[in-house]
Amino acid sequence: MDKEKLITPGPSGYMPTPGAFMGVELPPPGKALLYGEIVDEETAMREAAKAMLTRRNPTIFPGPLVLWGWNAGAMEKAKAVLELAMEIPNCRIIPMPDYRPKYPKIDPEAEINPNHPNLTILHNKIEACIFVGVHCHYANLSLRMIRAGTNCFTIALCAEMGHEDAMVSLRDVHAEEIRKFKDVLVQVRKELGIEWEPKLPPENPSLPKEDWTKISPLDFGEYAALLMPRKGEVVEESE
Amino acid sequence: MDKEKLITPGPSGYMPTPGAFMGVELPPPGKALLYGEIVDEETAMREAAKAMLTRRNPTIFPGPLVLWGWNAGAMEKAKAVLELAMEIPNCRIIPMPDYRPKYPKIDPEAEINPNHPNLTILHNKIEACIFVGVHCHYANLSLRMIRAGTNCFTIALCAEMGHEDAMVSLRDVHAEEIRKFKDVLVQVRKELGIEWEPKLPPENPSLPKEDWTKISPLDFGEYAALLMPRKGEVVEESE
Amino acid sequence: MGLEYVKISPGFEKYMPRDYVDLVTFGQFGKQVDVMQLGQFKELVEEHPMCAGCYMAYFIRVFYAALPNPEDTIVLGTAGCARLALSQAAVPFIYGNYGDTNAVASGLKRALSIRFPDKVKDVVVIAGDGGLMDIGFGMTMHSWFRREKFTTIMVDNEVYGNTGGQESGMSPKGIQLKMAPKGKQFDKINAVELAQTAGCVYVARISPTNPKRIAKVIRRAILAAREFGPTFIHAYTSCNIEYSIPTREVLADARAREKKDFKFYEWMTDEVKEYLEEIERKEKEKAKQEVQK
Amino acid sequence: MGLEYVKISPGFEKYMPRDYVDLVTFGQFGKQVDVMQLGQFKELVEEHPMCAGCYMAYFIRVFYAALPNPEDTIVLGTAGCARLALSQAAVPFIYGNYGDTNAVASGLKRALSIRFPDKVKDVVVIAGDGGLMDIGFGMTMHSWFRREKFTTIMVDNEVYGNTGGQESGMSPKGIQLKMAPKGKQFDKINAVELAQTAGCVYVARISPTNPKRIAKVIRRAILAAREFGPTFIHAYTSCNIEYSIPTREVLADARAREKKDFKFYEWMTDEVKEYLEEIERKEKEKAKQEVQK
Repeated sequence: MDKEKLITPGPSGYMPTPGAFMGVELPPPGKALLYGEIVDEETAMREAAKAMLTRRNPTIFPGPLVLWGWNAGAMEKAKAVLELAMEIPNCRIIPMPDYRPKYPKIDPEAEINPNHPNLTILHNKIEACIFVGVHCHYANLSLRMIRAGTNCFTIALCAEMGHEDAMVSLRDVHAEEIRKFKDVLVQVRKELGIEWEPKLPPENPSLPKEDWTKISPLDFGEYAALLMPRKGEVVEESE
Repeated sequence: MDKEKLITPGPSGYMPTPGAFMGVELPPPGKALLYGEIVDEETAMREAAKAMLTRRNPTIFPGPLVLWGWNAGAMEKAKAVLELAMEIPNCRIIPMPDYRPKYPKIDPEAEINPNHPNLTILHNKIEACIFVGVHCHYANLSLRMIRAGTNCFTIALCAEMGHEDAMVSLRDVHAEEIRKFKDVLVQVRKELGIEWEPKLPPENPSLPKEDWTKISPLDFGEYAALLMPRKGEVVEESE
Repeated sequence: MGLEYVKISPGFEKYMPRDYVDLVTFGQFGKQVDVMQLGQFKELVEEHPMCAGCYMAYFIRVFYAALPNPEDTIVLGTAGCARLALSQAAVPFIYGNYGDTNAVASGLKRALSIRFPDKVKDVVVIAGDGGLMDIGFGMTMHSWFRREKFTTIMVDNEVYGNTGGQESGMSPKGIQLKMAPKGKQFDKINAVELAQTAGCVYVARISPTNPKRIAKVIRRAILAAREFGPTFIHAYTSCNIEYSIPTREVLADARAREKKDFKFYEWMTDEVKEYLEEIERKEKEKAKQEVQK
Repeated sequence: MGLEYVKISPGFEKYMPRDYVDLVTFGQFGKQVDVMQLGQFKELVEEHPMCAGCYMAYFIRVFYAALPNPEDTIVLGTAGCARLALSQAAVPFIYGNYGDTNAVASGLKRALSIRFPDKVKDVVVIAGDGGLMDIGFGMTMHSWFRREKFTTIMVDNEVYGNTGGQESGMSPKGIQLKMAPKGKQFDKINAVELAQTAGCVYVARISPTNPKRIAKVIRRAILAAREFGPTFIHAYTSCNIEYSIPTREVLADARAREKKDFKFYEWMTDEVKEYLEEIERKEKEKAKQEVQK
């Protein structure tokens, strides 16, 4: 590559110029973005694979569009994401199940939130990650924040037109394209001489779950009093 | 005067730069504006007097603040305006009694309206005029319009701080200052060798008035029917 | 404002336009005129650019004749037909931004009370259905909640007449208009009921077919607002253009609506009733005495 | 939205945070929960940054438990305390500009009806007294005039709590607040009466002391809005900060107000009454049958 790399892992400062303002254009169909430059898909995939294979704590961040089985395509895509995860040595999956704010605070080992992705990335020392199934407006927000405050290499597997602020951005990515990327990754892994038996990442550390069926109203502290009729109290009907 | 004359009689075009934008500053107490430059009161008065004595159809436009006898000061000022008018050969008085719009159209011989002063000025070929007793915001509006569309020499006898868009602008002008200006004018008139016996300007051409006491409801055309109870109609009380 | 503002400076009588001399000599300032004498005195508004046959223009003409103290009155209007005549009148007029009239009137009335503690200054809003009940709805109602002491008159032509005929909240249900081709989907807003709920002390609904009654309602609304709180008049003033009413049938239409959904309605609090009755009783006595003299 | 959105993609169950797995497994989606079972199921909103002892937070908690179809519901809020909890819930939330909630909800409800003609999607606005009855007053009332089919819930804390304690139109007359040191000059707005005048088909006023009743009212308001038109709930949710109510006395305060000016009130049109009675009769029968099984 002769051209300067425009979009590289950060930290690039509190409010970095957005990729789009730096002249990065979204790729046409069949092409991809690598460091802000339009390149062949294959080239971009190989670099993305290399990052996930060689950088510390590679992690996949699946968003609502793959986590929730809202249609057959989503479920198939989810399956492909797991197949990909199996091929990345010591890969983790940290989900972004929705976009609501998290107060009083997020559990950075259990999930990632688009409004403060760095909490999860810095806590887990993640230096390479994949965004997949995140709605574009939240992916845009998060990817720029990650470039601003972390040294994480970001890869956007986008079902739409891609993202200027990711180091690698593929477009029109559905189950089939994820599997194609997986094949490229396996190929690169072999070239790099990395040995790996495919296996699924570890489960979410917030599990196993407590048994909610055994919880009593009394566990609800000061509000419990509001829930149960008191001695002599008659709970009236509305009519 | 060495300086260029900034504010001169027009027509200076549809939307002339306001005097204030051209760098004209309002005069400090005791000073006046002449062609946009701060000068002694006497100098400005002499130029104003010369304009009213030598240009065509000199006219005084008294505004609501002198036309209506709302306090003793206003009435005294009104008296001084008439004294001044008497000394200007062939002077006319065309009033601006208020600022409301005039539809369907104004009578340009009977009055002047701040929203379209040029109708009156051009109709009467007025080439020198005095604004007195006009509220500043409407004087500002009118004076700039007059400079834009006519060749009228404008003199603002302002009770406040003056007006950038008049050729001559005196400040803090009340009855006493009007009389002082009258004295200067009489002096200049003598220097110019103009002979004139003081007399009041002609009365408003819209007078004498019709006798309203003799008008009947039938004069009100189609609406008359609404005013009078019809045969057999009972006009109900509201209760 | 005040009678001294309609007194010509001595010496200037012969320099004033006839219109103004007539206003001072034969106008309503400082007098109490009877609306039935319209045509026998110089009116506060005469020429205006409203459409021929406009019933709103007629209503406004009667409104000015009905003012108890024109020399101490400020009228507020906003975008819409009414202000074309209101701004032409010989009574100070303020143009509120669309929807803002009752907020501006609130501030104005309060300021006048402070500036002239010993004088009565009347503030009257006249605006259309759009300005008062659609876009200005919040400001209108909140001025009533706050019990601001001025009068609001809605000249209801049931349409956005100035902008090509969009439906307003006051258009009748089902009506088709030039820019409401599918017909209005919901009911006409019950402005009078809302005014009562919101705290108006005097409320009237009127189809202006009887000038004496119009004048009486306007006078009562203004007098009650001085002492007790917000007052409201809902007046039907048809748009003969947008509703395609032939000019000669404008009055017939107003009469028909009066029989239907614009039946005369007047409501006031007990204290307002007592106050107005006392004033009107005294006026009648005074009139009787003058006749006897 | 819809139950398919709360089904975890196969294989991902073990990668989801526990909170979400619990929501799916022990939550309300696709079920009908009884508010008296609160604590025995995973709630839609749990942690939030509202003040300790905030009665509004309690009301919101019961609100979510009462939703008839959380998986097909969109909640709208605006600036103010309530949205701090609303935006944290596992139900889609839209933030309307201050005053705009009911305009946004109108468009949203209409769009959902077009996009999903065969499904019921519930739209519920929850906003404060300022957002709904002061600044948003016009939009609130006009959504009712237009008979838009969604529910508006006013969580009335009688103050602008988030901005330091200014009076609102809903503050009681005479009350002194941090930024209303002279005391409020006019009466509390009668929101319930306005809602009825404006065309709401179901209207309730409630001081939330009885969770079963709160849930019933919310459910009725949402069910009625689906079929007939706008519905409104006026809920007293004190601001213990601005009104200086000790945390332990928050419930006592709600009970005291319930006895005074927040007496339970419920009104509905005849057709709504018939409709709800039919639904509730069927539910009771079904419950009885299930017990018998």
